[in-house]
Amino acid sequence: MLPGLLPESLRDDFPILSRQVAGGQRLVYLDSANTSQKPQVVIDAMADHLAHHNANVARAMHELGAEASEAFEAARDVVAGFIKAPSRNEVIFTKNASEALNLAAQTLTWADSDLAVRRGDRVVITEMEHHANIVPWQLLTQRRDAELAWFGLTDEGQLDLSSIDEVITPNTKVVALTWVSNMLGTINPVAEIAARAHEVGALVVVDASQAAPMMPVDVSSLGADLVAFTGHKCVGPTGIGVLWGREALLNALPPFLGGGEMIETVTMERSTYAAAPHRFEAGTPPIAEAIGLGAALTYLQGIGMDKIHAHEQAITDYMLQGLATVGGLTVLGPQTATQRGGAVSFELAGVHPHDVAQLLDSRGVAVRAGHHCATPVHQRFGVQSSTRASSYLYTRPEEIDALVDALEFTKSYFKVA
Amino acid sequence: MLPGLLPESLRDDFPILSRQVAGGQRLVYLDSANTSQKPQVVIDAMADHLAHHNANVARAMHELGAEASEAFEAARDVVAGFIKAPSRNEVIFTKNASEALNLAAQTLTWADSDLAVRRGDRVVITEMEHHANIVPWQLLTQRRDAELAWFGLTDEGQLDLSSIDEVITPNTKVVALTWVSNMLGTINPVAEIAARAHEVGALVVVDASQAAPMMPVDVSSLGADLVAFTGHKCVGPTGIGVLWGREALLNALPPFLGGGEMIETVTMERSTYAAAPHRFEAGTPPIAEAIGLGAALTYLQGIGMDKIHAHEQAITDYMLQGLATVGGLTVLGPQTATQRGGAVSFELAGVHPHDVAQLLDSRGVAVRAGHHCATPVHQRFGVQSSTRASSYLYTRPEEIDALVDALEFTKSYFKVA
Amino acid sequence: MNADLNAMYQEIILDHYKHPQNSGLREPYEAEVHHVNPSCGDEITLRVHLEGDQVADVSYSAEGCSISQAAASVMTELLIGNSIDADLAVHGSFLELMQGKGQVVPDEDVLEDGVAFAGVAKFPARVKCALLPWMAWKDATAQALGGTK
Amino acid sequence: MNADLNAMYQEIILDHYKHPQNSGLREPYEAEVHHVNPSCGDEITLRVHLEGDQVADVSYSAEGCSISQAAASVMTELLIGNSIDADLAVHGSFLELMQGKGQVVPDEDVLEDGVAFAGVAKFPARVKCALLPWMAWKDATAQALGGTK
Ligand SMILES: Cc1ncc(COP(=O)(O)O)c(C=O)c1O
Ligand SMILES: Cc1ncc(COP(=O)(O)O)c(C=O)c1O
Repeated sequence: MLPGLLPESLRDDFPILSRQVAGGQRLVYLDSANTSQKPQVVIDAMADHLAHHNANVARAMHELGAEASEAFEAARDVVAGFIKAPSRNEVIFTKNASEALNLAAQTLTWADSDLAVRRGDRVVITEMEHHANIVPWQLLTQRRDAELAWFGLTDEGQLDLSSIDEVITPNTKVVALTWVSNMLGTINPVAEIAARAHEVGALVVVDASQAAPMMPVDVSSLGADLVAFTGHKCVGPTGIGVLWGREALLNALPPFLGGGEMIETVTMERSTYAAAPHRFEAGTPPIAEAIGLGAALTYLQGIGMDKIHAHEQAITDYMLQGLATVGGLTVLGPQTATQRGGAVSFELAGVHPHDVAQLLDSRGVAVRAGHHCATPVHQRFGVQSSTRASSYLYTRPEEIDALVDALEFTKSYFKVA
Repeated sequence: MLPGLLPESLRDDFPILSRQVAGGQRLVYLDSANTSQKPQVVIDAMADHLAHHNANVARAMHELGAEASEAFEAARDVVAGFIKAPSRNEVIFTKNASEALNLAAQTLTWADSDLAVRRGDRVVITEMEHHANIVPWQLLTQRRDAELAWFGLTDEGQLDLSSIDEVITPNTKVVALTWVSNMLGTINPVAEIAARAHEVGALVVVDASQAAPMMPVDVSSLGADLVAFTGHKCVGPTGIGVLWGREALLNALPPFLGGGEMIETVTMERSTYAAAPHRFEAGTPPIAEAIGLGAALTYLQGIGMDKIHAHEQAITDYMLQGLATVGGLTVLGPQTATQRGGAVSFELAGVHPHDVAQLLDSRGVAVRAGHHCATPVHQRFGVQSSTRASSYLYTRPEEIDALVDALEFTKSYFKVA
Repeated sequence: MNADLNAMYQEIILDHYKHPQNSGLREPYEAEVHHVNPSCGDEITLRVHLEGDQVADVSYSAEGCSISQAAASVMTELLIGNSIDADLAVHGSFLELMQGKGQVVPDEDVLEDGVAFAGVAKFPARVKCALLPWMAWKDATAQALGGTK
Repeated sequence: MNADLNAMYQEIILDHYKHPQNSGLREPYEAEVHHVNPSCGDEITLRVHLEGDQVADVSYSAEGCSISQAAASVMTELLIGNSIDADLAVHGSFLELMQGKGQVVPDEDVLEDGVAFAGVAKFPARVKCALLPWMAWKDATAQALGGTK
């Protein structure tokens, strides 16, 4: 057995993993960077809430309302603990990571303090971002006549930081980057970049969508001012994401969406707004989803994020070794498991990624094919799309073997060498 | 038995209704205008999806991905059918009604066509709006230096349309109003107001959050250009709402949130955007929630919206009669059940609404107390807050009796006449 | 749950509600604040008048439920005429009581009529009502001391 | 599911994939469009050249999977040299086939090599691939007829 692997028995916690697909074959789910599977405990927490404790939160005075509010706010405490937030008020529930990143970009669009991004200011991103961390900043800079700049990449799939001082200029107001790339797998040196950003007074926004599921997160030492992640990649449900931010910063930002719960007072003429987190949570929040996320993060913590990280590294290493045996296959991004996440994108000479994915699917192996919502990094490496296999805490070495077998089958099916 | 009542047996579909609260008393849930309870079929649809078909949508090529995408898009078809949308592309999934209304207001903030709200233009709302249909328009008009105007109310709780031509002026770009008031219960004459709005070329935005749960909706004949509602009030889950819009209008609006799925092409410099509905659905959507909403609306349609409406009217009539027997109690809004929704707000002389709600809760009767996210209409009627009892398809006359009894108990407890 | 109900609506609370003490806004004052409970709309305008390190007066105008009204009344009785430090300690004890989910046994020597709120602590939705005037007082005092506003 | 797989990857499809017909962008043309499948990035640039009511040429440059590439190749074979009306009817038949979830039996007289796509219709994720060139052709033809662009 590989060192660092988690016990196989935890697969029993995930009902879908015993499903059969492709006409009776065992499901080999290697698409966890896209969305993770859910343990029964998460499904039960949501179902139990909806069946026995459902009520609106904050507003309801009755017993069900008290139960629902308590469960919802307890989920906020769980999130705060999971990311080591100094205060629970720093945890904002959104619907996904994309909304969290847009919340950051849009409130900065309307900020009227020093935080405002104005004409001629610069926003810095990187060439390996997910569209969710590109498009919001394009909109902001277009709308405010500001400049969008970015870190390019080395051929090895690392951020090219050689000219960091020319990229993060004194007029830079925001530096937004992913912690772990969903395409290359690269783990970026957030602290180093944040240090330079803070030197020039820029805010640091970190997309932790791929990091939060698989490594310990400590926002108090990360160097970031705002951090986004998404529930469904952390064994949680869809419909829930998180934006963490330093409390003073959050309370200096204007509102994002207007409506119930985010206000302090409302008259027809004007309104005043609540403090964070409520300022940014207009309307009925995703209550059952927050409760599901609480159960999910509790589940992950029960296993231990250190152990999950070790498991990911062991499996990723095994996957890289397996893929190396497949002739004509090229892995994009870092070639070794250390300093790399569990999403491995590759090309297979002579077979288009769609066709690879289709062939793999016929063997029960679920991977992703396409641009993975990261078009620019594909362009950077001269490819239109790629195939991506991504593991998680429930992935076993035998599944990697199945992937490798299915790739060989694909090659023979398409008659490539 | 009251004419028009739905069979009591449908209560068995809702597990929470057999719960006991307040130390062993039967739950009398009269807070459905706040959030509705969920039938088992909705809970099961979500749990089954998460346990057996979970995958990301649109992006995933594998069998689970196909199942998830099909279920998610089938839910869109259900919604389109439920509101009689001419095209499924007109159905946008949001996280709640608040997001849907903000989507409308924010895209109009950034529209660069004739749709744009510019300096000196007017946006019209009403004094009976929920904060979700006030604050977004305050933000828009403040940010674009436009004017916010509104319809006042008559003492009977109707919109004062006597000066409709002075309120909806030729420079009016948007008229946003609620179909059914969540505080007064008033049903507004949307078609009449829409006709005047369209005369001056204004868009009509309808908040159907309280209407969609309890009456047939036909967006093709309503007169509105954009319609918002929320899943959790329609026996659906939290975390899901809907914005419907005319397809040509939607495709003329700029994006709302940026990210995956809402794009057509992305380069570092610029992006182009997909057509509706995807343009407005950045990131991983609330998949399980949309599927839950599909199950919820299918459940409602199985019963029949006409029948649900008749039930609501019968129960509301019975509630108004019952409340009339309570000395010192004043109902705010229309006094007869016809032309009125099922949310009934009232004052009880000498007892603050919080205390009313607390006493009712001690008898197992769950109502809402406060401003119900509708501060201005409370101010209009000279009250800071009110108590609101709201029924739904599972409400029985005996529960109204329990409410009336509990109100009498409240009066005696607080020693008011 | 009449037992819990009676524990919340103690005679003392209902008395203060019907006959609020120290109500009304008075001069002189160094700071005035307006606090609302956004989820229900309860509001209070509150003034503090300090003389040296003494809380010389706390006056208020409040609209809200029996709990928030009674809390304001009880609070002013407890605070007026003591040193700021002593009052901050009382504030701390009251906060501890209210956040104790009904598990904290209050000290009658410190909280006097405030002990009547022990039953409220079991109702999370009402804890905010009871704390509204106390939060306003703390804010106003901080402002008066900071010389701001 | 090798049976389904073989039904999708018919020899005809793989042949067209390896040896695409009518590929490359040619002059003259009245309209050129660029379509992408946003969920996977497959793209096609397509030109139409009309002569009266005849489809004189359809030329393209495409990047994508076997299905979308083969679809473009098969499509041009079917469309070039016929009347616009006849081609719109062919377009309709192909659309019907692809949206039929594998339940529609294609007419070989109308769709010729296009019948090979019957197996693709069982894979919803791939239907979009097969339709990409057809949607582009329809768009380009509408533009050429409308004189726009
Ligand atoms: C009339 C009305 N509009 C909007 C909303 C907001 O709905 P949500 O909280 O689901 O966004 C509500 C419910 O709270 C409502 O009653
Ligand atoms: C790095 C990264 N950022 C952002 C996102 C967006 O997450 P969501 O789709 O949940 O908004 C994803 C996942 O798709 C991702 O991998």
